[in-house]
Amino acid sequence: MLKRLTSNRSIKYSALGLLVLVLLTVPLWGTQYLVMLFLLISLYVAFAQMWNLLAGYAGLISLGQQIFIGLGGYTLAVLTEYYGLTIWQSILMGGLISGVVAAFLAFLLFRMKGVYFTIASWITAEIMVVVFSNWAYVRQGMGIFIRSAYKLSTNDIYYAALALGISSVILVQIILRSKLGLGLMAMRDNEGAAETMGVEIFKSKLYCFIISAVVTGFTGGVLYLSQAFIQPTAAFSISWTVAVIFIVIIGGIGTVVGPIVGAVIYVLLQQFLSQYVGIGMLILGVMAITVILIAPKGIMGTLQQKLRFEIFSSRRI
Amino acid sequence: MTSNNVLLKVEGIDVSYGDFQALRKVKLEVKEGTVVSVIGANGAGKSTLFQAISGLQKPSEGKISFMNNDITGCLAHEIVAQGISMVPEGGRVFPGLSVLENLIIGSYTKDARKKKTKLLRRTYDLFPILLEKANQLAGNLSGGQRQMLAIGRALMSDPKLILFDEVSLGLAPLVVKDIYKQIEAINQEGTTFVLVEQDVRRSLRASEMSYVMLAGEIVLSGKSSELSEESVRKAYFGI
Amino acid sequence: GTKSASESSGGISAEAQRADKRGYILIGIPSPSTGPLAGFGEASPWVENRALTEINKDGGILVKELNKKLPVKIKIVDTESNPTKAADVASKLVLDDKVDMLLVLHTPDTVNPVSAVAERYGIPTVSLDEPVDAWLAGGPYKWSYHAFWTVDDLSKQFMSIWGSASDQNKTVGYLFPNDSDGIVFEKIFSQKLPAEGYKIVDPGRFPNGTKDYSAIINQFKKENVQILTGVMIPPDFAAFLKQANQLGYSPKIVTVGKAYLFPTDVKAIGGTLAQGLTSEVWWSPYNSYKSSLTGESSKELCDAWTQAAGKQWTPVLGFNYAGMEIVADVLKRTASLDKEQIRQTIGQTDLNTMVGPIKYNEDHYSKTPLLGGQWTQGQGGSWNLEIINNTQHPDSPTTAKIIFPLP
Amino acid sequence: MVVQSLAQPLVNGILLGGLYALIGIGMSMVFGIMKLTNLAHGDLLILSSYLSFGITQSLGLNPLLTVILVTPVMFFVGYAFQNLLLNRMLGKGAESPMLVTFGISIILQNSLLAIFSPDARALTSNLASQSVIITNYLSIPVIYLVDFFAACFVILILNFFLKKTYPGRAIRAASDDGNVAKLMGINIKRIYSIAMGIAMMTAAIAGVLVGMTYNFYPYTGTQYLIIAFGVVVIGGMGSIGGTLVAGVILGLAQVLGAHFFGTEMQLLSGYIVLLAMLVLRPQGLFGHN
Amino acid sequence: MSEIITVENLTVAFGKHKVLDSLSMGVQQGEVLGVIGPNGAGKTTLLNTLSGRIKPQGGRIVYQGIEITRVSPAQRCRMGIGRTYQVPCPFENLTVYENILVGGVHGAGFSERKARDKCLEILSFTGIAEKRDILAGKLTLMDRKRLEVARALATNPKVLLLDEVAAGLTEVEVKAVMQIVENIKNMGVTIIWIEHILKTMLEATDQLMCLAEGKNITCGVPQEILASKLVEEVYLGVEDA
Ligand SMILES: Nc1ncnc2c1ncn2[C@@H]1O[C@H](COP(=O)(O)OP(=O)(O)OP(=O)(O)O)[C@@H](O)[C@H]1O
Ligand SMILES: Nc1ncnc2c1ncn2[C@@H]1O[C@H](COP(=O)(O)OP(=O)(O)OP(=O)(O)O)[C@@H](O)[C@H]1O
Ligand SMILES: [Mg+2]
Ligand SMILES: [Mg+2]
Repeated sequence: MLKRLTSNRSIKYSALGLLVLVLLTVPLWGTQYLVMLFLLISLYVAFAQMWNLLAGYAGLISLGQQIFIGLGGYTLAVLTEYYGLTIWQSILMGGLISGVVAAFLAFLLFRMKGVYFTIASWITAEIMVVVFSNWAYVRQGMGIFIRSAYKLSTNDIYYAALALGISSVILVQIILRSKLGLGLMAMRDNEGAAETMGVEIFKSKLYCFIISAVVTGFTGGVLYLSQAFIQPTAAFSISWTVAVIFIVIIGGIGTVVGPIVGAVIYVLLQQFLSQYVGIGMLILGVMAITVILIAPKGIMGTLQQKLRFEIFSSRRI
Repeated sequence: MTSNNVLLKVEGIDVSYGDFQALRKVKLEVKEGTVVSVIGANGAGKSTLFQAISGLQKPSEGKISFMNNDITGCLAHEIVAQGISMVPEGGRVFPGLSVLENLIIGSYTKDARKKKTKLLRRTYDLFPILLEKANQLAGNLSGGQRQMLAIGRALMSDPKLILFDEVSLGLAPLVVKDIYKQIEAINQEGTTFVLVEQDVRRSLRASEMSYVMLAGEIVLSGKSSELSEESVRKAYFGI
Repeated sequence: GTKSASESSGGISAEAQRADKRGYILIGIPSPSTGPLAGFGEASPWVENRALTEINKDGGILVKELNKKLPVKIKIVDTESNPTKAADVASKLVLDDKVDMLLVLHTPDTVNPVSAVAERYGIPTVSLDEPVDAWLAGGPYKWSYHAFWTVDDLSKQFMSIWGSASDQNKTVGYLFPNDSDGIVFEKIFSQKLPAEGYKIVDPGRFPNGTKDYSAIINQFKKENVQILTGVMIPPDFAAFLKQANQLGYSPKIVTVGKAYLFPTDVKAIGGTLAQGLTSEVWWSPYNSYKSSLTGESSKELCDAWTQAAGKQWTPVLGFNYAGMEIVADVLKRTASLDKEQIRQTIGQTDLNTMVGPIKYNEDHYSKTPLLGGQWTQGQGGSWNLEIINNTQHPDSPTTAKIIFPLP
Repeated sequence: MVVQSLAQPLVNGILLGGLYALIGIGMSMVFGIMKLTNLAHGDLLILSSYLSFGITQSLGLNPLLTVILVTPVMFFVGYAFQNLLLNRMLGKGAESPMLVTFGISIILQNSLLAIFSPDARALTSNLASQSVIITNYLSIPVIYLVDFFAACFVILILNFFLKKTYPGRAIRAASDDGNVAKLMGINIKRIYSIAMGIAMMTAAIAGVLVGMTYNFYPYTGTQYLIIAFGVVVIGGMGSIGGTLVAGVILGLAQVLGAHFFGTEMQLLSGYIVLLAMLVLRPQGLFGHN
Repeated sequence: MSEIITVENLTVAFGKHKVLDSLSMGVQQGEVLGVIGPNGAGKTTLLNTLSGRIKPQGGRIVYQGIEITRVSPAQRCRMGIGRTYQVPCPFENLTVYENILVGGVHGAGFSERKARDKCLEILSFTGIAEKRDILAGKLTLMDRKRLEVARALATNPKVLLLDEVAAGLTEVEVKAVMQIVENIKNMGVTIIWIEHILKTMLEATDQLMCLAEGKNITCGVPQEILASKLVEEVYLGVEDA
């Protein structure tokens, strides 16, 4: 029994190792387009892991994660365009600024529970749109071209994205297996009971929110490297979070593999559908509904339920 | 008051949760106008049996009939309309509705709506505290008060048969005594009861027939007056 | 033609080989087919296909390396009116479809992100239909070339409309929202207008989607504003105009950009409220320019559209068409698919298109001419844009006299 | 003088608030009572505007009268939407239904685009341009008045329905505890479908009035979704009366914000008031936790 | 011996209704205090206030000589006040073991490794060892009640607040619970125990307090309390003939 478990484990780890190796070598054997696909997938994985950490584990369903995408992007734009910082320094700063902003927002947003939190987070993002659209320093609604990114190769951006994607998965796994993760899951199920069992609600939520903001801020920075142009309505658009909701729910909320599966599906679908001008989005909508009707807990959630098997499990035994 | 008509007949039902079989070939008969008690240890399947009768769980095997109608495949709300009402275990009230609204919802079925005022008066007589708290949210009640509300609400549908899960759960001794008196009174008016009660003595005293469950099966049944406490205890702990 | 086949294939660029293999030259066109900007994308691909028929009539475009003609194909992809999506689909066009050129039009939200992508991947790109000023922020460009008017031209055009109507107090009320157009336009208007003796009343940059304009209207009333100008999105302007009417405010002349570009916008304002609204005209069937491909006139293009789509003409038609003209001209002159060569040829463009002469300057842009127009309701309730001012381009005729003041 | 210059923004803010309340009311019902985040609310509202538009075009009816036809149609749309899609995922968490409504939202937007083209539409009637002029400083657009009174009317009816009728109470009971509700004889799937149908009837009325007050496009729905959310959150989820107060607060915040701090503050002051309300009363004005 | 918890003039009101009315009481270190009283007397509210879920309008709570009236619930738990809920509220998507582990890791502050042993011990101690990998949402009512006790124990409490943990149990099961409480007591844990099933509780309690309408109407040795006329009137009812 124990032996089978360990051999199972070693198979699992070698498979994962192989996967990472394949991912690392994509630029060597794949076309530039394939590199771009993997780039997008990696970024959406990072973003989705963070949303899933909030929604699937901490019970904080946020419609405002675009705040940190935008902040990451804008920090990159401002620091490289105005102050001549290097791209990587700027992205790092973007994550940090996102974290600081998240810490500040937490004091406002965490007063609210459940859907109130959800709506308030969205409203905060809308406030960001208005503020950035009126802020002369960031050139208001005109937006900023991130010209230093013109020179970057897709491969460079890909490695940054891949690093982010992989570390987000590892990070989430570490958090879930930590004291913090256990507290979060307890809190999601019953906040009152968790509190009287010693879980510091505010602190746990705060850490979780800040971590996810920092990583999402990095993601925003790398995303805008490949975009190279940023303006407020797009940067702080709800569509970022809608995409990530699509990814996490289709993939399976509250699972670690779900967001990965979701991100692959979403990116491929988006790319595939862009050729069907006018009805691409329509098909996306129909797909979303169909998948959820067939697998109400998302693809991985439903599979796990059927097969009783988790690739990354946060279960304690 | 006892007649010989069989009101409810459960014929060999099986119920499973996924792989786990919670009921095995359970047979039960309830005569009109009687009080029947179901006794069993924790996890024996009493609540599951009630859920099967009231339509919340589908039996995979067997048949349930009520007043000679087959109700096995019926949905919960259809079964209520036929006159079966259930007090779910643990005082499950609608926390977002006021106490009064909880009671009114109790008389949701067509027949009960007409008698609403009369039924409401009876409930308030039984539990004066509910009148006092009529306009408060049910979610703010104490544990015992919730149990009272759940009972009152079930009575509001003026059912032919009441399935009563964990009668005395969380109630003060004074109230428990009261309730058993009321059960007797309401039974006299013609309502049939099936009770789940942990206090064996009390449940034998209150009922005419008793069924003892162990691990999803009925292991002992008979006239309550003829069953000794010892035999019942033995049966349900399987010693 | 003395080189042997094997020799030449060794010297052929990868681009040419690819085109040879697939049998056509591919132009990528990111266009807002859905989303709030869908109105701009409505004429695609009808216009493009009309131009293509002519371009491919004799087998297409000669590619010297291959020593043969190849037809031109276009691939239109949907930006969903979303800048992020625009960059994504443009990247896909470059990396996956391996397009030989990009052609992009319609507002900063579509053009800017695509220009940025063009610079990143080094792909020759022709763009139109975004005020030059907003586009320039991404420069200096290497691979992108742009054609449209500048806000400076626009402010001059607006002032010449007002100048042709004598009796007003020269007090101008601003309707500039805080989107990219609003901000760029306001800055330049505020530099130009006072110099010509106009007094400005500016209620500030309001957000798009504003539902109540009473504060602005009251301010305009109080300051006795007789001229209104600005650049607004159509639904907001319609709401403004209705509310101004309800509050009993009637300026003498209204000249607002973007707000009633399309006849349907004008119609949706409702009643006769739109009567006499003036604006800039980027392009109209009444101008004297002709297609460099077929020689057909602007009017003919419009009539064909009306017949095909059952809709009135819009200025977008001309620009979509001109984009195809420029692309065809560049490809013909380059006669090669080498990216660097194409880039250089774009820079040397000197072409008379449907929207006027195109000749890029060292900053990679070319200005297109503006006229002044006024909406009037004709028989049967249809709305027509009459040309009432041609001070900047006297060679294009006017079609009516300005109605002043507003009814 | 101050009073005179304040009169107009005050009246406008309050009346605009009525329209906001009307936009939010159906949302409040499904969101607050059925705990369903309906991301398609705005689009369904605009669908009603288009339905009304279609009817005015083909039958030549006054837009206001189309309400009679549009509301029952929208009832069935809502009923079907709930019955065929959302009911299948009862008790499966809040996120899956949310994604379904999002799917509906993009399907609707793109179908409207395909059917009605991207052109601007408006429900034009002579109501739109009339006002009841009171003084030099104050004039009240008739359409605003219609909006406001329609909101009051709908709120009264809906409040009565939810609080005083069996189906109304059943809707609330079902959302509190579905299984126990079944034990009361409530067919919860049916009652949910009816609830969604009713929510869509209010959206239909809102849609017609929005169409008469503003222009609309296939994509306009999203902006009304935000308004609806704001109204629901300020008012307290599921508090029908609260939506009116919330609408008025939001309307006043925007209009007065514009009046005192300049137009650029219009949306921002609305949002800030919203956030402030949330921070001070996290469960909304009339909500309870 | 000293009082481990002292409550002075505690007042809790919801609107006008005073649920706890200037209540004073105390528990000696290591003893078991039984709490009885009619439904709605304020027993659960007292526990809620002691564990910090409800902030009192007046009065103070002193724990081991420190005033904790304003201390957060999580902090109180870590100081050694553990509790169960009358209506069980397990973390439904966690397994039974994980439910308990939350208490061990967060409440007791153990490392996960150390908490593991302790939790396994508690699992068998409370008799739900065989359910340990089942999702808590699937438990029967009785198992949920056991889980409540187990979770509270895992926080390594000095004072344990029990809210009707024996309600709905069969006689044999009640005896088992009694044994558990007895054992907990022997570990030196102070217990405040609300229960309506008196017969069983009596054996284990040192002191019995009767609440009615938010007031501590009488408190003392169990037999005396039960014999008192007052308690019979408000709580027990006259014994059947
Ligand atoms: N939702 C569920 N999923 C899986 N198993 C369940 C579920 N509900 C009950 N069970 C199992 O079914 C069996 C019978 O449960 P049931 O609730 O009917 O027992 P009971 O006799 O009412 O017990 P109690 O006295 O504890 O209320 C138990 O072993 C229980 O674990
Ligand atoms: N949040 C609240 N809002 C209003 N009233 C409340 C609230 N919580 C409790 N109450 C009231 O306070 C009183 C005491 O409640 P509590 O739960 O403390 O009773 P209890 O003594 O535990 O009763 P039981 O034995 O029935 O559990 C009850 O009348 C209850 O209705
Ligand atoms: Mg049970
Ligand atoms: Mg209690």
